[in-house]
Amino acid sequence: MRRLLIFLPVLLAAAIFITPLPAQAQNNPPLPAVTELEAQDTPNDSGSSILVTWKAWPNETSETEYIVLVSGAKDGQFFEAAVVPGGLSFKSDQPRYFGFAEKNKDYHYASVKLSKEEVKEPRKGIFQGKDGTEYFFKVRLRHGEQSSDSGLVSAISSENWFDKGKLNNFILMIIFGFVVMWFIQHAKKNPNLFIRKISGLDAVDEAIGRATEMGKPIFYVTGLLPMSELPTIASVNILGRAAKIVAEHDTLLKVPCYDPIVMSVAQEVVKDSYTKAGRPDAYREENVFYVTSDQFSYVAAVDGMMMREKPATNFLLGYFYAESLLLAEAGAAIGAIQIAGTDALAQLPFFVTTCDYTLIGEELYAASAYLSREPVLLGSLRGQDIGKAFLMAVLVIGTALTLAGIPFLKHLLTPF
Amino acid sequence: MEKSFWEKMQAIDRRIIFLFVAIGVIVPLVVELKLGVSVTNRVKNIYNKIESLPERSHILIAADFDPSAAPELYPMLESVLNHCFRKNHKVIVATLWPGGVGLIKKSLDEQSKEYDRVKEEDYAFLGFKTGGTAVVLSMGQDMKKTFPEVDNKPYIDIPVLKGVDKLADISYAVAISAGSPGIDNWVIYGSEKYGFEIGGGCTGVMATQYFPYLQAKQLNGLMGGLKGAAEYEMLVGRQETGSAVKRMDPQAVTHIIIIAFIILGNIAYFSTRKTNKS
Amino acid sequence: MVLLKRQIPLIIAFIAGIVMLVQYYIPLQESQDLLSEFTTWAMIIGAFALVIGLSSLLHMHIGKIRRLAPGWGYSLITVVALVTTAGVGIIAGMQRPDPDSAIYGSQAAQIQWMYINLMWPLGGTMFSILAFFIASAAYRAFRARTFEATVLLIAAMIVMLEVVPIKIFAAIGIPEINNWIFTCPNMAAQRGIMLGVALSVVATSLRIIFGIERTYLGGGD
Amino acid sequence: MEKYSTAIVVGIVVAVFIIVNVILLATGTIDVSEGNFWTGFGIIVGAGLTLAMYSFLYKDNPVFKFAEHLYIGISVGYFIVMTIYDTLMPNLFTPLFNPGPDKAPKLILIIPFALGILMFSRFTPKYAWLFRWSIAFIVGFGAGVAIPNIIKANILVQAQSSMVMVTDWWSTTCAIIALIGVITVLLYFFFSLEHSGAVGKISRVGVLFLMISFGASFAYTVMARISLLIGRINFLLKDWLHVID
Repeated sequence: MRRLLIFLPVLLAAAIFITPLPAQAQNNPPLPAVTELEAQDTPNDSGSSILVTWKAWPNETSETEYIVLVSGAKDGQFFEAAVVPGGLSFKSDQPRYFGFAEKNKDYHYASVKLSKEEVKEPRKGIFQGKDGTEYFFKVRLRHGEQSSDSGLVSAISSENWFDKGKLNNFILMIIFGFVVMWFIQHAKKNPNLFIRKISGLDAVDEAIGRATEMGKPIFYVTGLLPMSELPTIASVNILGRAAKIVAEHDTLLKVPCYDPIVMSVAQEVVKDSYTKAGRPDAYREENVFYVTSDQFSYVAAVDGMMMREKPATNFLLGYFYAESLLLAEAGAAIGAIQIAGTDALAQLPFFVTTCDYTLIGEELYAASAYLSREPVLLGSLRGQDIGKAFLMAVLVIGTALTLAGIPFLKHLLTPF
Repeated sequence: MEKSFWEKMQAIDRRIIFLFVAIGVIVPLVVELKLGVSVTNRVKNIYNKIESLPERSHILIAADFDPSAAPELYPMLESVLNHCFRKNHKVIVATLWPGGVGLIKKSLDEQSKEYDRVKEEDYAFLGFKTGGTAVVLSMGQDMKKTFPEVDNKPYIDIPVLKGVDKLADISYAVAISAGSPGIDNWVIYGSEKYGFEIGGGCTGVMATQYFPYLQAKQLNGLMGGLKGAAEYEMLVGRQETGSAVKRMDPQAVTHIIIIAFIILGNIAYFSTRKTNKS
Repeated sequence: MVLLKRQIPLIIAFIAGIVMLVQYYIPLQESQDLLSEFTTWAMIIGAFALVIGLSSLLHMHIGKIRRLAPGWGYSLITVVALVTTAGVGIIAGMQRPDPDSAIYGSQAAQIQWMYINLMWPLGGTMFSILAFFIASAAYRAFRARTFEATVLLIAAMIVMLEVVPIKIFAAIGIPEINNWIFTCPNMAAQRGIMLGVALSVVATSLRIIFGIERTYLGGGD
Repeated sequence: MEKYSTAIVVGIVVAVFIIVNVILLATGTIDVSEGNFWTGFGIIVGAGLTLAMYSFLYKDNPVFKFAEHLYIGISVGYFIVMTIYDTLMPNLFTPLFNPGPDKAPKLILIIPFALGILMFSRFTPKYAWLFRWSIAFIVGFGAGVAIPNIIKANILVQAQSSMVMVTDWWSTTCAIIALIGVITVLLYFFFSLEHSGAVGKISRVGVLFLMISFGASFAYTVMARISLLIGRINFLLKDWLHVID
């Protein structure tokens, strides 16, 4: 018991020493004001906000608070605009605004929102600023009971006409656009560009011929995306080439459609191909028809048609979802030759395993060039190859540099 | 005799395989086997994130699926909701798919009851909005403009939505989706554009498509298919109440059947090829 | 006439394309609004196109019913189901309290009953038929015929083993191998495909915008 | 003869289905009492349609054909309702013709309205070309949106995330293998180079990467598909037949 009594003061002393009591905090030197305070218009935005940045207080904890105060006049009433707790909201969190500089880890930022229009009935005690007006900011550092205010800075928010965060995207677009366009022009002068063999497309003639011999129809599915999507456009382009061969062979071509607009376009394209093949009389509008715009009723209907009409050849080209295998396996069951193609990553495995030929990703887009050998399309393809070579080089150099600890290219390519 | 068996095996009637698959599903459903699943880090990351957030954090759950994908995705929605309610987070649910509305309401009712969470105080369902990407973009700008009314009540009058003016105000989001619009829209036009952390849940077929997102940290975690759902159920301890873990039994059996068929097919292929050669 | 039939569509495509392209890089509020405005426009045009689709569908089925062609009974089912669903939905939609309320026609009770008890079982079942098809496709495709086919087979087998809850597979690290397959070679392949597709899409889009690609307009003058 | 036997089989199957349901109703397993009628009736209809769809696995038959045609009709009908009330009303008719008491009609919507109406020109052979204007808008719009978005998602994101900052040897090896994969796959897609010699060999490595990816994705999907089947079988065994709980 006596021993305990002796220990008691020691324990008390230890407790005081360990827990930072407010009494002790008062003995601390006064808090410094935040330094390197800056205010700027938020870049790359539609206006209505200002970024305030300052250097983090080195001793900050999660108890620390930075209160951003704003006013319309230097000596006017200041309102609370934002509160940043210690340990959060660093400049390094927003490379979109501040870049990738190493020292950004030591600076805080806060975004102060403003409104576009003049606020008609401002609510009392709340700051409601307007775009394009100069505002004054200071930051109050608060820790425990203590607080200290910084000096004043000011900024005006404005709209930006170009998003510099998307500059990398813009430059890539310009480069690729230029290369593709240049090669298209080039190909007009030198029409005989080489293109490698794509076995799936070499088989188109054979597949259509087979249907003719067997006296059975050909099914062509353009995928499930609407006309505004690129895989559908690629598919419709191939449909045009295939329909021409079909017309020459005098075989029945059926195009069950998922989207009414795609159906309208497919009708025009097929009709045009029949005309070009000199067989406008053989074109029947009802063979390019609308089924439904619901995924599984569409597939039930097309599978049912396949079982009944037993097409000799199926073309499944475009963008597909889960129905890819439902269509391809039904086609395999009736022994049709199947030529598939998609850039839907998730569906490629099913086409590759169940179809006779599969156009993988880019090959779908190359198909119309390959089938038509039009110089313009071949030139575009050559431009894409140059683009790929460029990307390969960027990837190799970028990965090597990044692995060596220089993430320069990685930062350059980061999209915002 | 044996040779002809392998030859028959080579060109087996598809309907025999169909029959075996059916048996492989039905039998384990009737007779419980309790085989269980193993948990991967992909799923654990989502769990840890929700677990580590302070109480009353705002969590957005984007449930973009309809009944056809419900067997896989509904248990995910249930388990994530259950976890959020247990941690007393504020839950906001949105959907870009018209077919999902009924399912979301059902799971919100059921899971909130378990922890006595109150509609509008602890959770809100923003309802279906057509437009996909456009909806996500608009939510990033101003959510009360996107959803002026929630359940015929003005957005600003709903307590649980206080402090959530736009997507950036969310502490964490989980996008459970069965296709497009879905995770892609939430990641590219949501979290990427407006800056918030997001985890995903998707059907098994889509999961591999999102691994690049995982590596690029565009998604912090991913539940893939029924197994992902079962893993989350194990993590939140809902093996008995949830449906995903139970449904993994027929999965295991059917997988064994398919693997067996593939092996048989290869044996048949090699044995007939040898005889053809000789 | 060529102007109206050929040039104007090309000009429309050019303007719509360039505007959307440039819009992406402009952060102004007006530019953001334009994206949503054009998206709505595309939706509206699509909605009108449904009439064209409907006419194609009804033309086929009503034609069959008129001619009493083989299977006309099935066509009758389609037409009756279509008219009933649309009719019930449209009437239910008109009964909603005010035009701006959130209760859409498609969410009326009668339509929801049809959705849950007809569409759901039909769609869900069609979707689930994939379970059978994937098994038969796997059986036919996964044969070690060539070196490439063997690689395909092995990768598939390893991934499938993860689901089999036999301890030995976990012990030899099947889940870890799977993680690696998906995050390394699988992702590399997907990235390769994605990069190539991106270039194709950019090139095709540019050809459309500049009027070089015009198959989609059909033929004639 | 075959047609005749099909009819018999179909007749028997339908009869069995009816008998099962009568038993279920008689024993009260499925509740169709006042208030529950639509739920109970819905389960029977759902079960019937589920079985009708599965009958396709055996072969094409009248029951499947019935379900298929019913499905098309309902889905198109549903789509019509969706289009009117979820697209046209809120986005076109309400803001243009009925914007509310204190709002001006959104006249700019006349443009898409007109482009929509132009679609109908397809009904008249003489003016069918007018629909090209609408198509041109949709295709041009899609092309314009696609370019920057795909550059971002498929090029920038993919390229910058394949440049990983790692220090341990395992991650470094992975990054290098992945890089080899991307490069060889890209080379496989080169169209201006014949796949022979060194190019052929390297692009064959790319093909191996593709094969691993396809095999793995395929196998991963098996699970998802079986989940769907489990869901349907569950419905039949639990909600309809009540043989499991």
